[in-house]
Amino acid sequence: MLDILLANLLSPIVLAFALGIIARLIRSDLSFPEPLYQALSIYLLLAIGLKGGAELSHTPGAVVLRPALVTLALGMLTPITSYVVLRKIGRMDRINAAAIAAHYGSVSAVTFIAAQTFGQLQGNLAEGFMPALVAMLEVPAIVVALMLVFARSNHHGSWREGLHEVLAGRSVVLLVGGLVIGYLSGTEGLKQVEPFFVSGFKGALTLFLLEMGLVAARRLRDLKKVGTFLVGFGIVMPILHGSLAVVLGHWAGLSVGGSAVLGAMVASASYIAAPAAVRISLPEANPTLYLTASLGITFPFNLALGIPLYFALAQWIGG
Amino acid sequence: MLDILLANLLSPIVLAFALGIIARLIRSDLSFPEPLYQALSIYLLLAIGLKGGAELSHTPGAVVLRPALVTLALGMLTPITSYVVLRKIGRMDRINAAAIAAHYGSVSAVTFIAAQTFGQLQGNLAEGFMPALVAMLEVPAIVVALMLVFARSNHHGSWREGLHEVLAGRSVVLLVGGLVIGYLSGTEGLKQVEPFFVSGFKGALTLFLLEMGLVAARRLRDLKKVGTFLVGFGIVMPILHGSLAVVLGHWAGLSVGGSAVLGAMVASASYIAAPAAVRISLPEANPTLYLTASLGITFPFNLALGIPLYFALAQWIGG
Amino acid sequence: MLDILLANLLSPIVLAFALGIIARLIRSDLSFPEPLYQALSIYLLLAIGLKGGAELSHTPGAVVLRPALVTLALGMLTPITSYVVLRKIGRMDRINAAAIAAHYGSVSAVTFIAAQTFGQLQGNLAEGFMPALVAMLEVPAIVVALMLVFARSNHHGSWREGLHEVLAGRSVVLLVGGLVIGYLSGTEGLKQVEPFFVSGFKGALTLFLLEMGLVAARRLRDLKKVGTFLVGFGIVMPILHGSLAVVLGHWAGLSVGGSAVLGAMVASASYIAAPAAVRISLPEANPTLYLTASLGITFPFNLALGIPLYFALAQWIGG
Amino acid sequence: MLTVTLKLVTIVAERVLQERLLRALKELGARGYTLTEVSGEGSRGVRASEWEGHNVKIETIVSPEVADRIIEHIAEHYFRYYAVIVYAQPVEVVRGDKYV
Amino acid sequence: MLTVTLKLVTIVAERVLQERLLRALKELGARGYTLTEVSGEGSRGVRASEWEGHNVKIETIVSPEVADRIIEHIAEHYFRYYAVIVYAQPVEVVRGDKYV
Amino acid sequence: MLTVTLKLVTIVAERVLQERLLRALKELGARGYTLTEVSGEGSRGVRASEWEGHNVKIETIVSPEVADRIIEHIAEHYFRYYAVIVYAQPVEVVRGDKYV
Ligand SMILES: Nc1ncnc2c1ncn2[C@@H]1O[C@H](COP(=O)(O)O)[C@@H](O)[C@H]1O
Ligand SMILES: Nc1ncnc2c1ncn2[C@@H]1O[C@H](COP(=O)(O)O)[C@@H](O)[C@H]1O
Ligand SMILES: Nc1ncnc2c1ncn2[C@@H]1O[C@H](COP(=O)(O)O)[C@@H](O)[C@H]1O
Ligand code: NA
Ligand code: NA
Ligand code: NA
Repeated sequence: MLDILLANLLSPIVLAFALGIIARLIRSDLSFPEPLYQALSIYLLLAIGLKGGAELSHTPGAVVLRPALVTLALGMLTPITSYVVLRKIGRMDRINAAAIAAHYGSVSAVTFIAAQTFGQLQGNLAEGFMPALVAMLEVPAIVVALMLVFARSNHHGSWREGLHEVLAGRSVVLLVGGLVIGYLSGTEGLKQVEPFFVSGFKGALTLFLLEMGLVAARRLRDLKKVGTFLVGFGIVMPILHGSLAVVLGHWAGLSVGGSAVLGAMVASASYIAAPAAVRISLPEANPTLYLTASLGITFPFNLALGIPLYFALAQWIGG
Repeated sequence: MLDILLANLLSPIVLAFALGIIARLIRSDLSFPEPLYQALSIYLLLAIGLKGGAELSHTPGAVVLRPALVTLALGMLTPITSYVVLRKIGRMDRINAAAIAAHYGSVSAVTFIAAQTFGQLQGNLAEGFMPALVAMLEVPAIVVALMLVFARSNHHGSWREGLHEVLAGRSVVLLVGGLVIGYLSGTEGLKQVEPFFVSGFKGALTLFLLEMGLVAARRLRDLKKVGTFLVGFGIVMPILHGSLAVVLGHWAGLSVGGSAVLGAMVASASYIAAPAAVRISLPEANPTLYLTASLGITFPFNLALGIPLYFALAQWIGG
Repeated sequence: MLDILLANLLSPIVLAFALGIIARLIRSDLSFPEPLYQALSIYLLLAIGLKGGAELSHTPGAVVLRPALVTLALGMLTPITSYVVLRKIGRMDRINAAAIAAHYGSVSAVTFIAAQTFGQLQGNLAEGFMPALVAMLEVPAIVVALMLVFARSNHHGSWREGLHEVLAGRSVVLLVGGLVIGYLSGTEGLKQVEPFFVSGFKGALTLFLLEMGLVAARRLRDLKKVGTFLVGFGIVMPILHGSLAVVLGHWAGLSVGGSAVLGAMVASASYIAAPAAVRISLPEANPTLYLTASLGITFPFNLALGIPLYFALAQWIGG
Repeated sequence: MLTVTLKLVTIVAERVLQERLLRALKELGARGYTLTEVSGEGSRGVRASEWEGHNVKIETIVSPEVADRIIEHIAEHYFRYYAVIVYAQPVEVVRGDKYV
Repeated sequence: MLTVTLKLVTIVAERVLQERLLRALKELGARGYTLTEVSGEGSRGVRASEWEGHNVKIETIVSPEVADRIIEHIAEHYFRYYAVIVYAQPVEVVRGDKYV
Repeated sequence: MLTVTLKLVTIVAERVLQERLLRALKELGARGYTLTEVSGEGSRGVRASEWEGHNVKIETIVSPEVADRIIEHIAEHYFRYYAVIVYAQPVEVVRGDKYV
C-alpha cells in the first residue's frame, strides 16, 4: 500500500498539481492563458472519447452491460446519499444540499484520467470502454439532484436551461462525440491519430494538472469559510462512494484496474459540468460551498490519496 | 467506389467535422477559443510547407515542371470559368461574380490536406511536392478575378491593398516559408522536427476539422439566403473543375494519388486568403454569398463526397 | 568551422527565426496570438526542467559541483564586467548601465535550448544536467546589477518587488519546478511524458523561434536609436563572456558540448526575466536600450553565429 | 456631421449569463451589442466557474427608453443572485436611426 | 488635480479594417489609441472572416475638432459597405496637452 | 428605476503595473474593478515586455472623491516613468451604495 501511495505521489501529474499550488502560494505570476486551458480540456476529453470508442467497437455488448447498469445505478444513488448526509448530518438548507449533491453525484473527468493513467503504470489496466461509463455517469446525478429541489417548490432558476447546459455542455459533447467517432472509425481510424491523441496524452495531462493546481490553490483560501463539516464531507463521502463502487464494479465483472477506476470516478466530484448547470438552475446556492468542496478538497484528496486507496481496495478484493 | 466513399465518411477527420456541425445544431456551448484556431492553422500550414519543401529538395526540377505549369494554367482558368457561369447562367452582377470567382479559383488548404491524407490511407500516395503546387494555386486566381472588375471601371476598393493582403497574408507566408525552410534544411532538417510536424499532423487536423464544423454550421443557416443557383454552383463547379484537373494532372505525369489531390485542390474554394483580399478590394460584394458558397457548400461537399470522387476518377483514368 | 556555421544557419530553428523577421519586414499579417506564445514558453521551460531533473536524479553530486560553482561565479562576474564596460567605454549613466548589465548577466533560455539542440545534431551532446545551471544563472546577475544602483542611492523603484518578480517569475518557477518534478519522478517518470515533452520539443522550438523572429524584427527598427556603441557591445560582450565560459567550463570538467552550451548560456542576454524585474526596480531606465540590445542584437547574433563559434572554440580546446 | 445623443448601456456579468442577457437585450429592443471578455472583482468573490473572475462586458447603444427597460430588467432578474453590474452613459452617434 | 475635458471617440469595426483605421487616425491627428478585441452583432450579419462576429474596438482620446474629423472620415469611407459604428463621449483627463 | 451619478475612472497602463495598480485602487477606496487586456500606442513606444503594446485597461466605478484620489495617485506615481493614461466620466448606476 505504502509503495503504491509513494508511486502515485511521485508521478509527474501529481507533482505538477503540487507545483501549481506552490506557484500560487508564493504569488508567482505563472498563469495559464484561458485559451490554453480550453485547448487542453478539449484535447483531453476528445482523446479519452476516441480511445474509449475505438475500444467499444470491438467489445461485445454483453461485457459492457453489467458495468453500465452499475454505473447508472450509482449515478442515481450517490446524489441522494450525498443529499441526505448534507441535510441530516450537515444541517444544510435544501438548496445548497442539492447543489453539492449534484457535484458529488456527477464525475470529474480529470480524476478519471488520473486513475486510468495510474492503473496503466501499476500494470492494472482498466477496461478500454471505461470512458463510455464516464459519459453515463456525468448527467444523471445532476438531473436527480435538481429534481430534489424542483419537485418540491416553484422555483427561481430554470430547470430546462440547466439541463440543456449539461446535455449540450462541451464536456458531454466532446466525450460522447469522441466515443461515437472512435466507435465508427474503429481501431483503424484511431491509429491515424494515435501519435497526437494517444502518445501525447500523458504529457498534456501533466500540463493540465499544473493549471488545475493553480486553480485549486485559489479555492484553498476559502477552506475556512466552508467549515469543518464540509471538509470532512469532501474526504469521507468519496471514500464511501468509491469503496461501494469498487465492490459493485468487481461484482459486475470488471477487472482490478476497472473496479478501481470506477471507484475513482464515482468518488470524484464534478467541477465543470455541474457548476455550470447548478449556477443556472439554482442561482441562490452558494458557489463558494460547492466549488471549494469539489475543487479544493475532493479533487486533491482523490488525486493524492484516493486513487491509490481505491486501487489497494480493488486489489484486495479482486487480486 | 462505394467502399472508397464509406472509408472517407468514417474517417476521423470527416466525423470530427460532422461533430462540429451537430454541436452547433444542438446549441452546445462548445467553441474553440480563437487562439487555438490560429495555432492550429499556423501549425498545419507550416507543416505541409516543411514536408513539401523537404521533398522538393530531392526532386528533379523536370518532374515538377509540367505539374506546376498545369497548376498555374488552372489557377488562371478556373476564376474565368466561374465568372462566366455566374454571370451568364446565374445572372449575377459583376462585382459579386468576381468575388465568388476569386474564391473558386483559389484553393482551400484544408481540403488539400484532407485529400492528401485520404490518399495515404488508400495507399494512393500523392507526390511529395504537392504543397508547392498549393502555394502556386493560391494567388493567381485572386489576381485574375480582381482584374475582371478593376480592368473595367474606376472602383472604390483598393486593388493594391487587396493584393498585398494575399501575397503577404499569413497563409502564403507560412506555406511558402515552410517550403523554403523545408527545402533549405532538407530531409535531414525535417527529421529533427518530424515527431512534432509530421506524426502529430493527422490528430491536429482532426481537431481543426471539429472547429471547421462549428464554423461551417453557422454558414449553413444562410443557405436559404443565397438561393438555389449558388447551392448548385457550389457543387457542380467543383466537380467540373476537379475532373478537369484530374485529367490534366494525369497528362502532366502525376500519379493516381497526385492527380486526385490536384483535382481536390482545384475543386476547392478558398475561405481564408480570398475572403480577406476580396473584403478589402471589393467591399460592395456581399460576404454572405461568397462565404456561404465556399464554406457552407463546397467545403463540406468536397470533404464528404468530392474527394472520394476525384480519387475514383483518377483511379479509373490512371490506375 | 565553416561547415559548422552552415549546418547551423540551415537548421529549421534558425530558418524559422529568419522567416519571422522576413514576415514582419514584408508587413505580413502573420502574428502569433499571445496565448500561443505563452503556451509554447510554458511548454519549453517545463520540458527542459523535466529533462534536466530526470538527468540530475542519476548524476553523482560531485560531477555537478564544479560546473555549478563556475556558473554561479560567472553569474556574479558578468553583470559587473558589463556594467564597467558600459560605464567606462560607453559613457552610459549609472541606471541604464545597471539595467543592461542585469540583462547580460542573466540568461536567455531559448539561446540555451538552441545551443543544446545544435550540440545534439553535431554529436556533441552537452551534459544532461545543464538545465540546472540555467536556473542558477538566471537570478544572481539581476540581483548583482540592481545592487549596483541601490547600494548607492535612495531610489524610486522597488528593490523587493523587483526581486520577487524574478524569483517567483514564471520562468524560474517553471524551470526549477520542472527540475524538481524531473528529479523526484526520475527517469521512470519522465518516460511517461516523453512523447509530449521530449519528442515534440524541437518542433515546438521551431514554432517558437518563428514567433521570436516576429518579435525581434520589431526591435530591429530601433537599432538606429541605440547607437553604434550598444550594437558593438551586443556582439563583442557575448563573444568575450562566452569564450571565458567555454574555458572555465572545460576546466570544470564539462565535455566539449557542455562547455560550448555553457558558453552560449553565459553569452546570452535575458529578455524575459530581466526586463520584467528591471522595469519594476529601475523604471527610469530606458527599455528601448536594454530590449533592443538583448533581443535585437545579441539574441540573433548568438543564434546565427555565436553558437557555432562557442562550439568551434570548445572543440579546439577540448576536442 | 449630424449627431444624436443616445444611451450606451454597459453590463458586466459572470459569463454563465451571456446567452440569457443577449437574448434579453434583443427582446427589450436593442439593435446590436458589442461583447468583450473581461475579468474583475466586486462584492461577490466567487462564481460558478473554475475561472472565477472571468466576466463578459456587454455594451449596447440604445434609446433612453430602451436603456431604462434594460436596467430595470437586469435589476429585477439578476441583482439578487448573480455577479452583475449595469451602468449607462450618454453618447453621441451619427446615423441615430440605426440604433432605435 | 487640473483636468481638461476632451473627447473619447470609440470605433467598433470588423477586423479587416484595423490597419486602415489606425493609419487614418494617425493622419487625422490622434496621438494614441487603445485597441480591444471584441465581438458583436448589429445590422450586418456577416463579414469577411470565417470568424464572423470578431471585431476590434478602437478608442482614442482627442480634441473635439479631431473627433469630428474622425467621425466624418469614418462615415464617409466605411459606413456604406463595412460593419462599423462610431460614437463619442466627453472625458476628463489630466495632462490635456498629451492628447492634442 | 432610481439611478445615481458616479464616476467611471479608466486607467490604461503597461501590464507590468497591473498588480500594483489594483492594490492601489483598493487602498484608495474602490470597491470593485473590471479589467480588460488591450493593446495600444501612445507617446512611449516601447515598454518592458517582449510583448510591447500589450496593456491592461482597468475600469472602476467610484464616488467623485475617490476618483480624484485615484487620478492624483496615478499622476504622482506613474506618469513620469511608465506608459499609463487615466480618464474619468460620469455614469448613472443603480444601487449607488454598492460602489462607495
Ligand atoms: N466598482 C466597480 N467598478 C467596476 N467594475 C465593477 C465594480 N464592482 C463590480 N464590478 C464588476 O462587476 C462584476 C460583478 O460585480 P459583483 O456582483 O460586485 O461581484 C465584477 O466581477 C467586476 O467585473
Ligand atoms: N446598437 C449597438 N450597440 C453596441 N454595439 C453595436 C451596436 N450596433 C452595432 N454594434 C457593433 O458594431 C459592429 C458593426 O455593426 P453593424 O455594422 O451594425 O453590423 C457590430 O458587430 C457590433 O460589435
Ligand atoms: N490619445 C489616446 N487615446 C487612447 N488611448 C491612448 C492615448 N494615448 C495613449 N493611450 C493608451 O495609453 C497607453 C500608454 O500611453 P503612453 O504613455 O502615451 O505610451 C498606450 O499604449 C495606449 O494604450
Ligand atoms: Na461522483
Ligand atoms: Na479552386
Ligand atoms: Na548572460
